[in-house]
Amino acid sequence: MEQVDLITEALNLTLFGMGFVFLFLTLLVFVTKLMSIIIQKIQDSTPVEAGAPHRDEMADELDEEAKFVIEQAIKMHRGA
Amino acid sequence: MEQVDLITEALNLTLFGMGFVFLFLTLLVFVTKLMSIIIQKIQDSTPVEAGAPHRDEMADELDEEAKFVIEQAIKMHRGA
Amino acid sequence: MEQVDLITEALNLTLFGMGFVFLFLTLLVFVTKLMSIIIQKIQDSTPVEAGAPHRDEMADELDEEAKFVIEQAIKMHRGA
Amino acid sequence: MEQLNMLWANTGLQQMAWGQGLMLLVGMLLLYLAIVKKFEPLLLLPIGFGSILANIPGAGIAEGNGILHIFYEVGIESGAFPLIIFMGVGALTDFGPLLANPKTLLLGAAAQFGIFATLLGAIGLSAMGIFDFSLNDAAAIGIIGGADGPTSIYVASKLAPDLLGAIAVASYSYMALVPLIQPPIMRALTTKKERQIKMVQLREVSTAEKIIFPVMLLMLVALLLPDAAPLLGMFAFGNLMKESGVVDRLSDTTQNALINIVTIFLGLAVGSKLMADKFLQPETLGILVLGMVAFAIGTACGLLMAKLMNAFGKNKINPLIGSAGVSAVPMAARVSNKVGLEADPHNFLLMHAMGPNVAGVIGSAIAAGIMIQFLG
Amino acid sequence: MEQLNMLWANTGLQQMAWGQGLMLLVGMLLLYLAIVKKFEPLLLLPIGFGSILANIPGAGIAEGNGILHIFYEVGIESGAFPLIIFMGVGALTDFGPLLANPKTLLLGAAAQFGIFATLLGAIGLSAMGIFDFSLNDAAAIGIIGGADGPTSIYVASKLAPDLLGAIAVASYSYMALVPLIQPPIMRALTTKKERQIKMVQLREVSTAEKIIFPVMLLMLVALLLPDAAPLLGMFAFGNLMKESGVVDRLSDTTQNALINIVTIFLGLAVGSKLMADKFLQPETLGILVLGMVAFAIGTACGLLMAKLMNAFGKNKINPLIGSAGVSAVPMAARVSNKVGLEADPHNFLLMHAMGPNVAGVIGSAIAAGIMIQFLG
Amino acid sequence: MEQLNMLWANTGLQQMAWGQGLMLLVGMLLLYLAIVKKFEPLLLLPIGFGSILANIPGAGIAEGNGILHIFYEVGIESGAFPLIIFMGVGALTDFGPLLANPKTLLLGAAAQFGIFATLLGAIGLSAMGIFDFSLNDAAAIGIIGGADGPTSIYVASKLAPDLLGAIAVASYSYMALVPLIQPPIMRALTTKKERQIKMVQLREVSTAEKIIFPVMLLMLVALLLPDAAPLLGMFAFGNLMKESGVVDRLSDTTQNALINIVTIFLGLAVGSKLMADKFLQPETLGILVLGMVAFAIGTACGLLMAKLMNAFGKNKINPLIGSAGVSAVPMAARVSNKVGLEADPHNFLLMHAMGPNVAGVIGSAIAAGIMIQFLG
Ligand code: NA
Ligand code: NA
Ligand code: NA
Repeated sequence: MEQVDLITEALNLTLFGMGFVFLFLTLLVFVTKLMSIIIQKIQDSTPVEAGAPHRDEMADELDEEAKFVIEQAIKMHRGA
Repeated sequence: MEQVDLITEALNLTLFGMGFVFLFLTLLVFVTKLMSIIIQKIQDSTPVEAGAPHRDEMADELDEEAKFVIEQAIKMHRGA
Repeated sequence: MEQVDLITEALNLTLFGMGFVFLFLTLLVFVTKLMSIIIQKIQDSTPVEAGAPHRDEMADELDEEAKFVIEQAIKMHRGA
Repeated sequence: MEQLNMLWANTGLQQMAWGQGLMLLVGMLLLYLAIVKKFEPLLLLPIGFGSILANIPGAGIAEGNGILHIFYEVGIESGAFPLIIFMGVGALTDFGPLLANPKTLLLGAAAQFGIFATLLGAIGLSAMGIFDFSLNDAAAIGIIGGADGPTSIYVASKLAPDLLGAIAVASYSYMALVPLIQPPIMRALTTKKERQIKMVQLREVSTAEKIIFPVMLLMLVALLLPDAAPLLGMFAFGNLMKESGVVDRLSDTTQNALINIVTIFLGLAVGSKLMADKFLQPETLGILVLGMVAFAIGTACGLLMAKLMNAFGKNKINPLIGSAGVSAVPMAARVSNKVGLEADPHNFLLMHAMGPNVAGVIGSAIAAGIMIQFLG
Repeated sequence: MEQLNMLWANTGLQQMAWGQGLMLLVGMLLLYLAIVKKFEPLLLLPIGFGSILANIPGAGIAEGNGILHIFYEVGIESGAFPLIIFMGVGALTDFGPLLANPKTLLLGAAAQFGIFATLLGAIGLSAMGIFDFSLNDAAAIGIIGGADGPTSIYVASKLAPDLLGAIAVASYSYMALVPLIQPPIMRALTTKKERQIKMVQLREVSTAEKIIFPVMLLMLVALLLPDAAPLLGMFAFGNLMKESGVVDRLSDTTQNALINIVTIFLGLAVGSKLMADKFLQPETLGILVLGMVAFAIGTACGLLMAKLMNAFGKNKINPLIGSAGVSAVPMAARVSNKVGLEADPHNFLLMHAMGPNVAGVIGSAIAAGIMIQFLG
Repeated sequence: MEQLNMLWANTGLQQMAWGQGLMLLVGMLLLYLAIVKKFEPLLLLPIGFGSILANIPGAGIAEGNGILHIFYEVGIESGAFPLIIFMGVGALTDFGPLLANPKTLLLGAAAQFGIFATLLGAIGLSAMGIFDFSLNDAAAIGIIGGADGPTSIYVASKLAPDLLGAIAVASYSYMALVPLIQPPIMRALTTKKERQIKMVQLREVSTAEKIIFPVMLLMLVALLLPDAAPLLGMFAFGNLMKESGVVDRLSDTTQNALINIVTIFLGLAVGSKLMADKFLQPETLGILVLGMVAFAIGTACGLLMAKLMNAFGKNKINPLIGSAGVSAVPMAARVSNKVGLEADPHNFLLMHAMGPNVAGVIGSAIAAGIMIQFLG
């Protein structure tokens, strides 16, 4: 009796388990495809990178100048 | 009385300790020599590497081809 | 009543806190300056590095010779 | 004289049970497989060495305050080591081929049938009275068929800690044996014509897609199967660190120092579960046999699913990439490529097989989550 | 049927509270800020991901035996992670510019007024009945103004663990926003002429001074404020490893593998404190507002202190380097340099600003020590 | 006013006991030895810094929930840190010279007499009422003569945790002093003719031998002295990872990131045992004196054993390599080479001395195992 229960439970688990695995991965297929389509649409409509130019620009400027200055400064301070 | 016991115990420990250290390392000398002799015998009798050619060969083939393909594939997929 | 206590305590903490921060860092300014002056004095009076020549010398000799020997030895033992 | 007796009484020789002696030989066999046969040496060498340490009579290294037992408690009982390894695997995974051809996810789904078939087999053997596996045991054994070491160890630590040693050893051994186990099955279930199918060149995948995918995967897991979230969460996190490109120093460390350190201690800790009294049970033999069956069934189902998909879709899939759905990354994908080249020396399947290969990792983690939800 | 119901009942969808859904969005916002806006990604990416994991309904990753909760207990409750990070920061810090011009330490002192003003503000809001912050809460919130992530986390873990998530997020977000928050304040409080002040070239600093400084700093802390000794001790230790030149292999590992590994787990563990029921409180909003205020006041006080010092000293200080006293190393120093270049394109302030910048780290740790001593 | 008083009452200055002040100076002395004199800086710098942190009055860093006490409990009380370091040492060890001339193992055995002579000395001093060492204390002190830091720390943590600080400091200090302690003894006990003995060129050793040796060593330990298995097991594991050649990424990490990380925390944790009330005892002086004696006797016995072996064997051994049997790898071997070159500038003994040098590591671990078996 008990063993029949065990087997039933195992079969149940298998059924639901494989079902869920397929459900999940099928869903993932669709969501992935959807995501790829959306991304490609967005990227086609913005041929050059848009994004957040305001802050990035500032950061970049900072980066370039600072890098130069840091290098100079390090040069001066070495030996120390 | 107690201190005599302590000294006796310390002497015992020293005796057995040094004895065991020598026993162990002497044994290790012999086992090591034996091992070296056996290894050298085996290596002399098999001038070219034997081992497990069956699987290794397969793995090697896999390796060479796969490496080429991986490189090609990576090249194609970069930029992505 | 209780809230007045809370505010009093917060004011106290602020007063003592900022006071201590300034005290500590002012002290650090003086100690740092003192340290720098002492170090510079010492370094001016010992143009060439003194230190612990006795042991260093030995270690250096060891280093040079040993390095050579190690390289030689490794060369001999490789392949093994 | 008394002390000499005590010294002798405490030697390993005097205290050794026959089982410990046998396990020392098993440990050396694992070292042999790792070093000479190069079977997944990164795991099997530490596991083999750990199992030797665990079975030294009288040393108690894998019990109580023994160092291997501490490693086990800290790293495996807590779940930390397999999850950290999975994070590292995520940081080493490229979802590009999968994103270029998402339907290969279904091959990774089909191959998980090996897991459930093995669960059924284990319960069947119990019902026949041959072994005595509980449902929890059977589920942990089944995950061997997922061909992902960390997933196996994680599930076993939750559902069947006593079997963890045997399950881990089976898992890594069969992953190493993929080049021997899979090809005969692949040749038997496909025609030469099928093996020669050329697949459409994979498209380029943008960085944005690669960054969004792990987050999307995590969200889907969060919504549908929270019990798979620790495994797939850490996996997605590792992958996001890599693909985002903004935390390269973290990603590099994850792929190198961190995963290496954890691998060493994971291996030693797993080895500590190969103590004679736990490992030398008839169940171990059952686990080894069932694990092999799991691999074979998973391989077959992946292949058959590909053939089924070809009956409906228009872009034909070479069924040989279906066997890569068991994961065992990247070995199974290389086997697909190798068997494909036998049929057509100009047909490189490797990148196509990488899709189902990483899909298999996701699929097994989902299956693991279901097991933990129903039984944990 | 029963099992289907159970599966559905256990999905995240079914179990989700509105708060958890919101927090998943907050987590994704943090990932967006980290990846796209590059806001301190080394911390905000792990924190964001951790907060997503923590809010997966039904998964319990940030509670009980969940892995993130384990990371939190092991690494943050013990104080180990922030202290190890601080050791790494020490190993990455160069005290050279500070040693060449020690009086810039006073700028680092003045900028700490942001901390205490915020404490007063938080208590004031409580007194008005708008929020309900205890003195401990207020102190932990104030430390955000110190602009040192590990110091904030360390103090919050001691004084207000419930607010740790919000405090850490505010701390790292505002550190990333330094280039936006500071320049308007800097321009408002200085004249163009002041911004054009050229400072005396910094002298060379000898190795001996650099080696002795961390030991001296530790001794001063030991004698005057033992409660700051864990933080400043580990900081000084990291710095001594670097400057001594005799343990380069330890110093290299500290600056790379070790700090990276700890950063990953610190971030995930902090993320675990962003669970909906703790984070979605009116207090969080208060913390975010007060944190911003703390930054602004600290910036202003640093500038004003520099102007005050110019009223007395003979070697004029460009007041723009005063704002670097809030720390946020090295971002704040780079902002000083940038605003300085606007006024005079040949006046490089970067190295001069590094002095108050690292002084701010010391100042905040001292303030933290005082808070812990009075309230801990 | 009240608060000012409290602040003052809590300063280190106010709370300092004379002992803590003295220990701060001892800590700085250790830093001086590490940085300026380059005495084993990899350990003495963290130990020295740890001892300063541990003795900051009122900070409690080495007690209760203090971070150094946590490091101690997690890493040293558990045995993990010294064992991991030993694994790293194994991964850095080349048994080639030993395998080419196995009888030099006996030199490594003889040099262990320093350990037991010191044990007798410590007990003798106790019997005379000068100190009050138990047998456990005496055994832990004796291991200093083994000249292996991790072995000393491991044994002390098992047998005499209260003396651990002093033992570790003595151990590493004397290892650094090997070039000063050994040469006079070496010259006194050998004739110039003996020092000029040229040894037979070492043969090449095959990879197979190098791979089998650590496994064989472990098996012998397993069978004969299980209590030495943790130490020698981890040592052999590290060596096997290196020599097997199949897990290079694990071996590299073990030799670099892992050993470095653990060294830092081991050092700090050992430093925490240098708290004034434990360290400033007459026993510490006894330990320092006895440790020196242990080194001297070990050196002498190694030399004398070589002379004894020359009385019987036909391939003469240069007795100078006997002193390398105390281990202190590779310093002692370099000293042998150096003193040998004084007698004959063309006689390079370095590789010959590496045999007894690594034999000394094994010998000390065996001696440690015996101590733990009889007293642990
Ligand atoms: Na799988
Ligand atoms: Na600061
Ligand atoms: Na030794």
